[in-house]
Amino acid sequence: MSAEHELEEEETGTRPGEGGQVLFWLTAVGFVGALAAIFVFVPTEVTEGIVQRIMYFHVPCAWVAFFAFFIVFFCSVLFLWRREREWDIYAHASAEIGMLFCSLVLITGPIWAKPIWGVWWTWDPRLTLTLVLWLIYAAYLMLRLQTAEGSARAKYCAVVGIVGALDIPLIHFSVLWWGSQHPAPKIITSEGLGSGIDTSMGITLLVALGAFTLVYFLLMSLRVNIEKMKDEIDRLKKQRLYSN
Amino acid sequence: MKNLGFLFAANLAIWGGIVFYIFTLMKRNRALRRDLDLIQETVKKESGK
Amino acid sequence: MVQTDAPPSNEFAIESKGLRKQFGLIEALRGVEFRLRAGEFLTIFGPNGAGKTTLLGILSSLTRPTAGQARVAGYDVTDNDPRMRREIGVISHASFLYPDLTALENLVFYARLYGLADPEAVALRGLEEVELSLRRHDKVGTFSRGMVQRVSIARAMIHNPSILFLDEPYTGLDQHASLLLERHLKELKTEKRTVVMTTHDFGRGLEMADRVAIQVKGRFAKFLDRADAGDAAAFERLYIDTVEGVL
Amino acid sequence: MNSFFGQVRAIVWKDFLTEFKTRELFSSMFVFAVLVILIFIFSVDLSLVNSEEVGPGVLWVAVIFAGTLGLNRSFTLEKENSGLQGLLLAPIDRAAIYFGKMLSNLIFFLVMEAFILPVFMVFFNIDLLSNLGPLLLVLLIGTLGFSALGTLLSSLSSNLKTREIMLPLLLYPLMVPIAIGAVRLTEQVLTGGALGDMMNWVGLILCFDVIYLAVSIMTIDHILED
Repeated sequence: MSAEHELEEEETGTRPGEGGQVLFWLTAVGFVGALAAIFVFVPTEVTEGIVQRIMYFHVPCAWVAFFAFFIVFFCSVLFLWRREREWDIYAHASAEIGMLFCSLVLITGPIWAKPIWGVWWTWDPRLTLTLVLWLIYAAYLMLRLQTAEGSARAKYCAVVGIVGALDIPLIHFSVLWWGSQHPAPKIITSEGLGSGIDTSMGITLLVALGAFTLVYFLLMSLRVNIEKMKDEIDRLKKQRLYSN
Repeated sequence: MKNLGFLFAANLAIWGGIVFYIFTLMKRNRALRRDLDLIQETVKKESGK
Repeated sequence: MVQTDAPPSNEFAIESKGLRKQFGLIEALRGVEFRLRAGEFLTIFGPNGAGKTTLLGILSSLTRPTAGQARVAGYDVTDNDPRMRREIGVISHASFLYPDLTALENLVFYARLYGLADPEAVALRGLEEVELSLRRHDKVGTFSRGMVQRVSIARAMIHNPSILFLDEPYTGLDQHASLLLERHLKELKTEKRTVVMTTHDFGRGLEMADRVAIQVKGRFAKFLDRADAGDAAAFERLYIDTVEGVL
Repeated sequence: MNSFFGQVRAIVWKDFLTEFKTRELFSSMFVFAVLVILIFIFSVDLSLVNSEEVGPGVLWVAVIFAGTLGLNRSFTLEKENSGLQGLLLAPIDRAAIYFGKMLSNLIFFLVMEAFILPVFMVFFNIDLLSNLGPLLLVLLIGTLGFSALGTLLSSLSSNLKTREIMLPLLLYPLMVPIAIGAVRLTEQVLTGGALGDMMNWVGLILCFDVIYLAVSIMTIDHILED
């Protein structure tokens, strides 16, 4: 009995293993590198001034948010196909982390826009898309919160995860065509970032992107771990409940 | 060096957000760990009898 | 989906192997195993929360089992084969009827869903059998519990199913409705239909049964021939001993 | 295949019969839509803005809000006495149940729109009659997408305790493409423009319709089973 027990514990991996340690240190190193690049290495941008440094956080956050929502879609499809709890856990964890970064994008965006564009918010297609995405996945997480745990919840969420992701390209085009009717941002368009990029800025952005991607995986491992621990507790409780 | 406040605010939001999330994750992790240990102990004790 | 036209032949109308169903923490079924020949009448007794309704839900393909297998009329219940649902009828405490429609309209609707020829005639015949043809143009919402249950019987029988699942059909019925139901069940028996019924009523449950099961905590604790179950009093003692033994 | 359409027809027939007897769905949707239009008129000074520019938005907001009311009602109807379980027990494809509910929702919405248009015309003082053809086409493709996605999500949320809250929360963000597109197209039509100049929007909405019909057929099995 006890041998079998230990085996199962290994499998569920409730204790941070070797892989977790490596990931943690990798992320830490990546982060120090990114911070050094952002605040020491890269020169201050001429037209936008010091505020431009926000971009090195803002863009990676947006990237991680989109990546996380793509993972939600991917895992949702796999869940409906394979019906394995594993995929539901990944989808849930990824949606939560995606929401965190999506929120950060929505917070840092206006902070950058105010000194540069002169307004907190403009109905630029990218901003609108991010806002709508935030609303979709907020609803997704609320659906999780309000449904009792079990296979029904996983199925409903998987359907919403798929439907939401399929909607993204449609929303993208609709807000793009819609936004083109409105006046463009006055001072500098968001296009300015891509065109005026030089090598040191490019390198810094890449390092930051890498570091934030590592953060995503680190958070994922933490979040998935929690969900698996919950499952393990449920399993043990059940085992006690029906131990006759 | 103008607009330093904005840079500071953005950084505060990002680091605050991420650190807060990690903090809540850790807290939940610890609580669950405690629960799990407790249950594992009881199960072991009961099956030992 | 590859389907052959002939229904799979099988001497057992219902076969269940290691059926399990889990709802969150609670395991409603924990390995139900039994086989029932065509034409047999099985009554399942058991305390509340024993998983009787869940079992019927799985056998009628409404609920997907977490593990295990079940074959009804030769079809695997997880295959979701419409031809299997053509073979079964279900009567439960929920009537599956629309309160704003009349009795006749409800039955016509179901006759159409089952793709029967001449739905109106079939529906009328069904209402005659449960002695409600006089009230066929009244809304089901105005009916008493007993009458609703009678329409519900007509609904379950409209496509002439070979297997019937009855989930506590006596709950909330008055004397007259109970008698009518009993008469119907006896008819089903003489027509050699396979019936699975859950009930708390020992007398009625034993009267028609060929086989008797006592379900406790998601398992068949006892599965007997009617002859081995003894009279109502003896069976009640057996039931209480079994339930207390497991709990 | 013939039986599939027979089953879809049976479900639509049943919904219509219920509606003819009670009229609760239609009357509540219609009155609510009129109220939405009225509230907008009170909140926007029509003497200052061009009614052709504000009108289409108000019309679609009224349709979507009232439609949500109808969607909620349509599935609670199936939940009373577990009618939905009765449907699931019948030897029919799950997709037939979806199509039946989707079609009856669509027709209810279209009927409601037909009654709202005159009200809209009078209140906003817009001439609808000269552009009626394209306008109806826009209403049809927009409402089709709305009922395709709405039926899927309301069948999902009908299993929740908080279904009345969750349905709009899930539905509205996903409706953004149709909301924007349909309003743009309606504006174009009402100002006398040709629909052909905005084919990209028509294409986008049609894409939406097709994608959500397809996704619903593929996922409805998972939602309807326990």
